[in-house]
Amino acid sequence: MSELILETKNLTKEFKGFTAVDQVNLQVERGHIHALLGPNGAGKTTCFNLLTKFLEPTRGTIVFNGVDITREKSAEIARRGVIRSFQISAVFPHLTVLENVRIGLQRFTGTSFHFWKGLTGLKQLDARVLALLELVDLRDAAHLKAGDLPYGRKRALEIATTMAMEPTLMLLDEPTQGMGHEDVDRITELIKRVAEGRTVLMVEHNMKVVSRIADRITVLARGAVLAEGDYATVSKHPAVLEAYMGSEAAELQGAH
Amino acid sequence: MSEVALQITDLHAWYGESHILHGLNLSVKKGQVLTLLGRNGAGRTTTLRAIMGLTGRRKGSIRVHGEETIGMATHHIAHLGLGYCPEERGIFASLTTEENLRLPPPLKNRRSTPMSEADIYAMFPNLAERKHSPGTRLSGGEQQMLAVARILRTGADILLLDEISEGLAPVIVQALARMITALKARGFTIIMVEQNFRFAAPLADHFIVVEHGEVVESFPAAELPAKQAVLDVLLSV
Amino acid sequence: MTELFGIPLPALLGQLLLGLVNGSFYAMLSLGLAVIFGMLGIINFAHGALYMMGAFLAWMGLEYLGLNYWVMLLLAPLVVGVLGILIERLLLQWLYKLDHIYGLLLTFGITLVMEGVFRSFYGVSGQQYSVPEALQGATNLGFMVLPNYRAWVVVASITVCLGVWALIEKTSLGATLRAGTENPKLVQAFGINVPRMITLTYAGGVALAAFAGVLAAPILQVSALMGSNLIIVVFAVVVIGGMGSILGSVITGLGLGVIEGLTKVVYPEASSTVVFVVMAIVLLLRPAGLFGKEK
Amino acid sequence: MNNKNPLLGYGALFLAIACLPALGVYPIFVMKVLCFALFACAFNLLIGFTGLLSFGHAAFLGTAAYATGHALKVWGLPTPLGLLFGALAAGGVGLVFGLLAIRRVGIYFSMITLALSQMLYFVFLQAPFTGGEDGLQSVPRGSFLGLDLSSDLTLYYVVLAIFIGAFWLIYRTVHSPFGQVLTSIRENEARATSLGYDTDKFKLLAFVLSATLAGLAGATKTLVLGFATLTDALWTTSGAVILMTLVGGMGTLVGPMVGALIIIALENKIGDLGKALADLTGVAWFNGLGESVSLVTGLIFIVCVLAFRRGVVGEAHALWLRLRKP
Amino acid sequence: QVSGDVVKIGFITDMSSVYADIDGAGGVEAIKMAIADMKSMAAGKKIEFIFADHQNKADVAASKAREWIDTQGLDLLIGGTNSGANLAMATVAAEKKRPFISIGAGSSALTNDKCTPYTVHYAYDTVALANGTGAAVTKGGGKSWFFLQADYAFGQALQADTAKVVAASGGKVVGTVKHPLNASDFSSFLLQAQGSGAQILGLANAGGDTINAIKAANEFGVTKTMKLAGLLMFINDIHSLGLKTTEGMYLTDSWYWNQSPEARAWSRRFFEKMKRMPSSLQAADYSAVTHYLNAVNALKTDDADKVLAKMKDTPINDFYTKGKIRKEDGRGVHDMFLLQVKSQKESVEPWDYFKVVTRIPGEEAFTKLADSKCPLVKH
Ligand SMILES: Nc1ncnc2c1ncn2[C@@H]1O[C@H](COP(=O)(O)OP(=O)(O)OP(=O)(O)O)[C@@H](O)[C@H]1O
Ligand SMILES: Nc1ncnc2c1ncn2[C@@H]1O[C@H](COP(=O)(O)OP(=O)(O)OP(=O)(O)O)[C@@H](O)[C@H]1O
Ligand SMILES: [Mg+2]
Ligand SMILES: [Mg+2]
Repeated sequence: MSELILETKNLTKEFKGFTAVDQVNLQVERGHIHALLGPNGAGKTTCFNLLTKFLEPTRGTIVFNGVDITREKSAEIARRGVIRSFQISAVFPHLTVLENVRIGLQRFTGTSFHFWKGLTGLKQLDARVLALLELVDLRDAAHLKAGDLPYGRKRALEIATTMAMEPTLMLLDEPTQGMGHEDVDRITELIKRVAEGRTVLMVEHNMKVVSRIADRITVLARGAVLAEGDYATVSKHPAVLEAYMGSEAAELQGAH
Repeated sequence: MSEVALQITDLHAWYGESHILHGLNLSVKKGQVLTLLGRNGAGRTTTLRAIMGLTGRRKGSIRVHGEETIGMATHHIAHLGLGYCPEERGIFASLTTEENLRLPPPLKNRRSTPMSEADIYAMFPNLAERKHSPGTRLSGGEQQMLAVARILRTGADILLLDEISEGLAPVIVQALARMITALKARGFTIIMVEQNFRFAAPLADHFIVVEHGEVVESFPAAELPAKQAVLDVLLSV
Repeated sequence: MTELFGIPLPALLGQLLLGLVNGSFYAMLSLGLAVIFGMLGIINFAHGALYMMGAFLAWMGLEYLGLNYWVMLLLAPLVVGVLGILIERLLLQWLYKLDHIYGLLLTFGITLVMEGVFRSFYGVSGQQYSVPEALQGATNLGFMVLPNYRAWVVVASITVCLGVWALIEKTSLGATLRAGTENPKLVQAFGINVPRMITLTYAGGVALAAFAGVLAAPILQVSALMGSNLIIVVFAVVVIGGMGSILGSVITGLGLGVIEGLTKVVYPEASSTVVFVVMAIVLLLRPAGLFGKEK
Repeated sequence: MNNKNPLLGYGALFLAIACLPALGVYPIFVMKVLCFALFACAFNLLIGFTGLLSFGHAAFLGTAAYATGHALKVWGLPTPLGLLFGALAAGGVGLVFGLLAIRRVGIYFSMITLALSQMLYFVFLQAPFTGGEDGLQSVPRGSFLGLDLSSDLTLYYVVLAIFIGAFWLIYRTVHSPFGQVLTSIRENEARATSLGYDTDKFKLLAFVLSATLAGLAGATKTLVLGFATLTDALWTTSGAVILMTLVGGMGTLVGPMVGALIIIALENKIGDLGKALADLTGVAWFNGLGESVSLVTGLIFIVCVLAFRRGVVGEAHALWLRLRKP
Repeated sequence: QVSGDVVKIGFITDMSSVYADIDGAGGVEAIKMAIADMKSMAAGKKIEFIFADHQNKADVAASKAREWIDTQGLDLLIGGTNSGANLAMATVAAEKKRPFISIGAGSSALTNDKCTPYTVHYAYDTVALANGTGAAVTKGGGKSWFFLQADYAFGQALQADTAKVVAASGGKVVGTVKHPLNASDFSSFLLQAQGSGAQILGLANAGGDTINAIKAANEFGVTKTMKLAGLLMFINDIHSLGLKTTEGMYLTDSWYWNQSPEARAWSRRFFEKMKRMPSSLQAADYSAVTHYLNAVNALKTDDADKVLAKMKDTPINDFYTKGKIRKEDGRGVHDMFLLQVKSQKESVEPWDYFKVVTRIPGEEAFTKLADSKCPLVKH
């Protein structure tokens, strides 16, 4: 089973009697781009929050790379190489674009607790940061305040920061949400490119993106797994059509 | 029947710094059912929220029964006869089902006969059973019913319904459809945001497709078959 | 005789009863704080100063207008409530969008101003207010002699606390308030004037403080600083109880009064610190407080 | 980034402060302002760079004041060691407070620090070594690396040197890798966590640093004034340091210094100001202004919160930027 | 001969907080009267008077004192209330070699283990209060005592001093309960006192604590079974509590406005200005400043050492007291009075509050030189 990089067993989250995630057994294969779909409120973001321990699971276990990480803290999980992005854009608004990405890279220098040191040590990272920014076409904006970027560009920055961490497993929550058409295409390509050699688990409502890059899809509805498989299988699954895609099979055909 | 209940012209709306609606226009006649279609994130929910004055900044014009509401406080807007059922349902966890139901006060400018609690419980027997349990202990479908039921007893005559069929079992969806037909017969004006096309199609008098905060298509129900191809492109999920 | 902690049981019972008297004040004040925090998200530092003002109004009513205790018990909360309306409308309402910290700072400023004003008019050595005629004297309970007035304080405050609790938990007003705390925007979309409700809630919360102040006037010296010493303990009570919980604040208030009372017997030196020690322990075990909800 | 070399500016500022006694300014007053400025800077390190509002910073000032006083007077420790001991003692208390409080944010954090400091206050009130209400009196100044401190002027330059050293450390902290992480935590804690930073540990270190520096301020103050009293640990002192920071400008480096100057000057001179106002306006009430420090302070608090949240320095900076723009 | 060609007197006291009534603005007025009675001239030079509020903060007091001496050429520093503030000022004055007269401080340390050549402790101290109330009450039949003690240095000193005297006078201490400073609620402590069965309840606390304790004692009927003895109380406390609550209480003071015709005459003048009768501290303010200015006039100089020596050589003899300043340690030694609060019936005019029970000779009241730990005293 070493092909599985991430596996959840009966993962459950209850909020005061309301079950947001219900006995989810998720299996993410190494090297896959795995998409998590489902109607609004299906529990996708909650799932992400559980995987990264931003929420404490009510029940169930999370196994990453064969290690049980259910009891670990968020930061520890991140240091294992599980890096997430957020549904509502999460940048450091008063830092520059460059600093935003550098914060991530800085962790690897091991100087993060050094309050007596200057910033010269960090400047060495700038070249790598700029290269990363180039990828998301933010190089020219490197010295702007992140908070001043348009919404779509903030999302791009967030992805750049996530990528900078060289994650083993990348969790992307609606990476293309709020982006224009061109951006969506670019980000889709980008995800596909960076996914080489690592694993991506993403939540995405944009079927175009999903159909283009997802190797495997899990559909959640009301907290529980509704269907699983590749795009072709899932998109024909009657329950999925009912609960998520809408009842018109014709619409799905149109998406291809 | 040709009186305009709600008229929106050149509406812009923002959430903080993000500009969501870019000059949206629409108008609904009294007693009509209007359905807003569009992809996720197109701005349909935002349109409803903007009508209620719940977005950040708003610009343009929104007339409810002829009265301009841009610049009006939310609670005053409501009293013009609006009933809002939000996408996230907005059931209050600290209130019982009954308290949730009784929360909205009767409106000052009542334009429709409010439904009595008995009528409502007759329409949604599930709710009657669960009167005293906390609102969020209800199943998703029951919560949805409660959210709709809640605005029927205030005397509102324009209902803003955001994805009320979302996450519901087909039977309930069918019940909702019957309810909307019934409400229409009572003279309610309804603006629906719908993802579930099969649910919306037979109910609506008029369709509007929203994309990037603008209206890109607007047509009466009669033209629906003709527009099917366009819709497929616009709504390709 | 039966003994506990080396103290005869009747004496201990007496001390418990006295603890309850103090607890009554904690309960009333922390209740007001909890209601205000629940609705406005503001830690009302000025609560102590408004409590002081309640006591002063009682005294001033008698001194200048000849109004007796019972009249002032009604009037003082009203006057302070109106002041609360002014404070909320003129000052606090600009802060809701900002960090909670600014509410704390602003009400801290209000506290300094109010204390400064009373201090500059009346000094600090305090004014004398006597126990109302009807409640003078004491009742022998067998294990202790309980002044009638103290008994009245316990009865009055528990009645008021339960009344407020019932009002909030059991009526539609309460339902509306609770809903307003959960999702103010949606409640406003139902046509309820949430801003006005907030104002009135603040007024109600501070009126409660004033009521406590009037109750305290005959027991304590009425002075400009009487609130500032108390408020910090009440803050600790609120933290221990878990912020925002109405019943929690009442129960914790009464309970801590009793614990403090016991400490006064067993180890009096620690009686002023015991509340903070309890707080530290509670925070270690339950960071959200006894009745607070984990986020 | 706009200022080509901020260090040059600070250098000029400190040079100016060094010249003050020569210009006839009363050195003890300046030293007191410097101590409170350091206290405010330490406090600001926490609020300005982590967003945590401590309402209990007086505990650290007081702890260090007593620790240093006791070390110098009773143990007869050399002065530099005494100061160090005070700062470390405050840091130790900071660690304990931090462990208890850091898990909560916002208003909860403020109230918990307030309550903890109040607890410590009662301990100081009763502990034998503090001298209770009388305070710890006649703490000897001793000598600092061979310099005899009994002269006010010598002490002045030692205090200034301590201040500059501490200020440099704060400046360094803000512009360090650690400072970068702190900033990111303040801006978006969830994101910082998701990048693998144990945010609680960073906040705790910032808290301990702030406590230690506040302690250094308290220790120095004891040295300058020769005593430590309960006022140092009282919650109103915590309030005063917040006010200083607020008035001067939260999150700016110079703001707290300016704020400390304004507030201390106000406390000292408000009586004179009142008398002047009374003479000027003929309103006798102003004569009593000296006794109404708290009233005036309260008004400043309200005005600052409502209208000048950026403080003197912050507003001035904003104005300067606006003037430069067109 | 006179430094800066002006005799400058500074007064630092609590003007805005808990002790503002017993000295404060009234003290300022008393000193102004003393200066006015000298026609504002001493040794042929003008007398200037400045005052400040220390807000009960020792650091404020000391900084102010230091600043005045450094920048204003202060010649005499008068310390009002608050022992901590006074101890701090004494240190500064000694360092700067200026005369310092402490009026309102209770701490006997000022002229005992913390004495300096420049400190004069003028009006009273806790030892004198303890000797007064403790000895006189015990001898008068109050044999068993229970103490209510503020739990900090001052309360401890007051309790310990009194307990010693009680024991020495043949009484016994059956219990002590410590309460925190500013404990607003005393009921619990009083219940314990009541349970002790003692005859006398000694209040080893001050200010608001004493007042709240007395109120609660009345409420709980403690006054029916025990007699209260305020170990540190002033006429202003009685005034604010009223005779009904305080009737029959014992307390010791250095002076009472109605004790002699001279005292009455001066007090009437004071009353004109302040609309209230002076406390012993305010009278002592007047007396001390006058005593100092007389010395300056006699010597025609304001040289600190010479004036201090002269003040210690000259007996004090005015409406306030007849006594002296002890050469060795600067302790003002004069008679003290054990007073008892009159009942409402006995009181014939406003502010007529006390009966003088006993006069305690100064030599008995204050610390004897033989017992002094002052390093300046040669044993
Ligand atoms: N902290 C919380 N407390 C209570 N309920 C919560 C909490 N977080 C999420 N929920 C509820 O859990 C359900 C799942 O939410 P989640 O955010 O995971 O949905 P999602 O699948 O990501 O939806 P979307 O596509 O809209 O982002 C929702 O009904 C939501 O209201
Ligand atoms: N509170 C908010 N703050 C910032 N942006 C928001 C907020 N709410 C919605 N948005 C953004 O506004 C855009 C339009 O959202 P809206 O909710 O109106 O979409 P919708 O058409 O209703 O789609 P859905 O199917 O998701 O309900 C989206 O890009 C969304 O991310
Ligand atoms: Mg989501
Ligand atoms: Mg929507």
